[in-house]
Amino acid sequence: MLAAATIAILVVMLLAIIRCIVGPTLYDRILAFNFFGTKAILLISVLGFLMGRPEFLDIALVYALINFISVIGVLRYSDSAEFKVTPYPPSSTQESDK
Amino acid sequence: MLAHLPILQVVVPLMAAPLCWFLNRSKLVWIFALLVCAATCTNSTLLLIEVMKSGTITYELGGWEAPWGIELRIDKLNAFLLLIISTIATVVMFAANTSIQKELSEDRHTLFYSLYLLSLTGMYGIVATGDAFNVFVFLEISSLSAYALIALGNDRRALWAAFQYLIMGTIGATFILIGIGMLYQMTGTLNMSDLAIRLVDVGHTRTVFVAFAFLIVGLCLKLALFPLHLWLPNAYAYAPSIVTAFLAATSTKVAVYLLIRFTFTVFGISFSFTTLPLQSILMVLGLVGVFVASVTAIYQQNVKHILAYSSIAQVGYMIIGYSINTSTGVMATLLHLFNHALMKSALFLALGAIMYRIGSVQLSQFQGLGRQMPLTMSAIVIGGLSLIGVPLSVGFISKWYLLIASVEAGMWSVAVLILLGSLLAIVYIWRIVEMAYFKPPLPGRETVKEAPWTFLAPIWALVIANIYFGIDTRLSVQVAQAASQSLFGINP
Amino acid sequence: MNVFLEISSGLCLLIGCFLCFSGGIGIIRFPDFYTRMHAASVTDTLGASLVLIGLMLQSPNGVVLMKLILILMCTLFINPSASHALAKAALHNGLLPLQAKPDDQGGNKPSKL
Amino acid sequence: MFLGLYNYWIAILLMMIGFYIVIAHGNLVKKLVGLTIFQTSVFIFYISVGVVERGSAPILAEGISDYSNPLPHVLILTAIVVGIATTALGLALVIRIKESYGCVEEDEIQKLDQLNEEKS
Amino acid sequence: MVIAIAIVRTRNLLAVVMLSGIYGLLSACFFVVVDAVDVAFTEASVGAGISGLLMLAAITITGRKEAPKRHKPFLALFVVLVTGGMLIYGTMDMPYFGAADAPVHQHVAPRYINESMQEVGVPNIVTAVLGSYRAFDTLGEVAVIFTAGIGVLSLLTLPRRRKKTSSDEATEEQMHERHMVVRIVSKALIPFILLFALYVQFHGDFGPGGGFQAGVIFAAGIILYTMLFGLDTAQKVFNPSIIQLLAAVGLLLYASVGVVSMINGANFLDYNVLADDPIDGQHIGILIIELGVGITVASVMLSIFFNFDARRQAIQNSNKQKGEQDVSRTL
Repeated sequence: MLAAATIAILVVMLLAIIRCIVGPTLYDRILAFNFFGTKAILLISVLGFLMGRPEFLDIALVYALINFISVIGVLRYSDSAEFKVTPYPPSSTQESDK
Repeated sequence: MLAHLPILQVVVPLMAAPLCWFLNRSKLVWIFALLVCAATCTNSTLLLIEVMKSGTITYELGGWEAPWGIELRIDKLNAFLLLIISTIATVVMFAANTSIQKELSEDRHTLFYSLYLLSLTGMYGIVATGDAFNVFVFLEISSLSAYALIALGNDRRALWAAFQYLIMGTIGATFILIGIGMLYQMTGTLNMSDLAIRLVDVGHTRTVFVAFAFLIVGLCLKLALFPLHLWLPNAYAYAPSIVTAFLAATSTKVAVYLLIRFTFTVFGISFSFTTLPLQSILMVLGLVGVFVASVTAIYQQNVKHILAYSSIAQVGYMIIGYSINTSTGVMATLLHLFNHALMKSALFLALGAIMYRIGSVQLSQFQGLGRQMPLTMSAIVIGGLSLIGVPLSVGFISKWYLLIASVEAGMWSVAVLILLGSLLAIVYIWRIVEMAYFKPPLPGRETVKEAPWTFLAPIWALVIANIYFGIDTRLSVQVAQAASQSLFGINP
Repeated sequence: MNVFLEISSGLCLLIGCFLCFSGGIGIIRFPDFYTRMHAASVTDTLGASLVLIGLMLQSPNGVVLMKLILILMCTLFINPSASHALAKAALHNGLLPLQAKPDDQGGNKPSKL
Repeated sequence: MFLGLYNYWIAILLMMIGFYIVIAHGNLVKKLVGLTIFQTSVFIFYISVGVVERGSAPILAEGISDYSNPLPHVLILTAIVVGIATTALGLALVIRIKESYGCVEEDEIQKLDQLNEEKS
Repeated sequence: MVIAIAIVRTRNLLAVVMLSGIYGLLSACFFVVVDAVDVAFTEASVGAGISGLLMLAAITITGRKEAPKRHKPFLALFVVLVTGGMLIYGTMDMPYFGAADAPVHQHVAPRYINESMQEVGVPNIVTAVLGSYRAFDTLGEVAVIFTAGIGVLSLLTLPRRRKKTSSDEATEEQMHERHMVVRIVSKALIPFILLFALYVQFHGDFGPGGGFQAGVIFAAGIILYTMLFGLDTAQKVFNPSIIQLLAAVGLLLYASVGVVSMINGANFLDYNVLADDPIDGQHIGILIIELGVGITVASVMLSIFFNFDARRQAIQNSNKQKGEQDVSRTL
């Protein structure tokens, strides 16, 4: 069961990464990042049980906090004028300019 | 206390650096830093005496014996290096106060001294330690503080130079890290002497070859050997003068030391030189470096640039001596380390004095300085002669031994090329001399005075040392000889 | 008792994973940022809690249980508020929901990567 | 034979990517990101070295006899710290460069410098 | 794990930072998988947290678009390929991944695993090695952090001219308004984060964690506070000059442990002499040095962040008062 959960979470992480790479807007990436972070927490917790050393949940806790802090950080800095996104249709081309 | 000498060498400046923050006045901090430098200088002198008398000293940190804990290992080579670094650091520090007043804003003085001491700590650490990973850590201390010191320069190009240096230096350090990692992987140990023993068994594996290659490349980046020297000229040219004098005289020396340490002590001579074409590669690079750098130096307009390129050329000489791979060759390298540190710090300090007076080190601004700042300029001339290798100066001694070594090894062509390289040095030194002595002073510059004594004293101390060690070679040659012979396992 | 615990924890894990997975699919497949956000945050919170509860049921001792509860609390606190802040920032900075554009085609934005 | 080494190869691949970013990209921040990747992959390499099959985390506990090698972990802890220190300093430099040059692209800066040189 | 390629391709720097954050998390996950919990701990807090934040702060200053032109990719590619080729060549003779009979596991490490409990008395072997066997490395590490702190300070310190402009105040207000929910949640979280940092600090002997991680988490908590409540508010609570002094104190604390053991007649950093019983001595020693590490790391991280943020604000202000004064070059 645990192993299955691990695999499922890994797949979801992969999906999140795809979204993060694809974009298209900045906020999609932040969302994917946040999503990814949550999954990482789960992964760590499950892995702890899988390896039979569940004492290491501290790490998952750190992830949770760090994840939150970085999302807030991104948002905080996205306040500055540079990060203003133009309304949707142009933004999809402008943001994913590669 | 005598037993603790090795560690004191490293820890005193380390602890002094944060202490600087508690002394808020620039002058106080300077005196404090000067005292610290002087203390380490005495310390290293004692160490050298001790090592010459009773052989290698080891110091186990935390009381854990060697492969498990970290040990400091002082043999003749490190003791010699420590002495060079600490002397230069002290002498340069002497002039720091005056120069810094002029070149840095008031609120950065404390930070400057802190960084200076940390950089010093890093170098001592690199030289003193006997643990490969520890080398990396201290390397980073010294280079991080070097980046910051360079970035203190007033010109905005200093920032860019520091950034370039940071990128190159970090790549170099990471390469070294990879190399150390591979060595660790093959042997399971990080202690240098232990590595040396255990590498014999696995010396034939490809992993060790690659590890060796990465270490060498990483070190050459730090060393500014010819194709990897790009960071050096700008970094030296735009840093504050004191920083240039300090770094030029010490940091590449430390890298050369590491190169010698890794190739001779850790990998062993037979591995380094017989199984790999290292010797010829480094020899060629060294020679090319000498020529390219010297020729570039001739075309520079900024005197600091000239001297920086000349540093690259001098590194080339050191590498030549090292790659001749005889006891005499390494001895020549060590001598050149010592001598080059003396000459370059004198020269850069003199430039610092000029910077202090006229605020520029462009060659065109040097017009007529020969008469206005006679003491400073004559110091530059003597330093320059020493760079060229004129008899009675230290430069002559090391070049002489370099020639002897190459002739002994039967490499006549190398000897000829070394001589040719010295001829190039004449050209770029002559440009400075011509500008300073045979041109009238620039208009509006008639009132330029001689540099203050805080500059002149260290400069002339170095210059006199330059001449003294050029005439009375016993001390330096003896130590260098002992060090190089111990590397080659010859007991004198 | 033990069997019951096993089964229930397994069930929790299963459902949790399913939810996460659906969230993952949602984040890929949904057409614009706000719908994606919806997919991600809703499933995320519930899914994560379920997985954590599933693990709690398996936990061997009190300390581990405590830590899991802490993590759960964190997730419960953090996820919604982060999503909230994110959505708000997005809206504030001028990113419009898809509906606001009548002539836009639905579906995943073709991206050029 | 190759399976036994795949982990190192991934690490090496990552190193190459990071290294490529550092050398080939002009943007200074990106260079630093590349440097971080480069270093992180070296960390991965080190940690891979320390792995023991069926080993467990090196924290002593009852009933566990195989631990993975703690030494690389220690080294990497130190190296991570060094890495973040370098990154922080680099970023500070970038900020200053931006302030005094007005840009953070390598070639633009070089152009500006050349202009400067010609003027003086 | 080949997210890195995406980083190469993406030009939007902000996205790059996000990706590198994910990369950090991923590599941390990998570290957990291969049992390096301590490293995972650090990498998570550093790779995904602090360095990401710092980069963000830097990007807001420097702008986030990369210029399209790339130069000499072929030469670079060549160099990289040669390097990679060398490395791959080097792996050929390496012991296999996970092989228990590799020399790494035979020579030095067994002593740590088997005897650290008797010699140091700390269950977490990593802490034991870090704090005792290789304490000198750790001292160096603290010095590196300290150096970075001074370096950043020397580069970025602004001359003291903190008078708040009204527009500044207005933006702050507006931002507070907008972040209401987050602010309340964070208010609840911050004490918890700080407490957790202390737990990590002192639990390092028994589980993953230790001074460095604790320092980073502590700093992260305060950074969170700073981001939500504004730099000035935060600096009222955490005076920057005190923080700078604390950084020095941490390093001194560490080094003075060594000096004390030297005075007691043992070698530098030999903790056995700190108490009558060697094990107790080791405990005390490790505790103190971890504390030193924690203090230095937290305060350096904080002061770096403060400086970044102050720069950002200064630039924003100067943008507002267009051309009135050039902040950057008045130094």
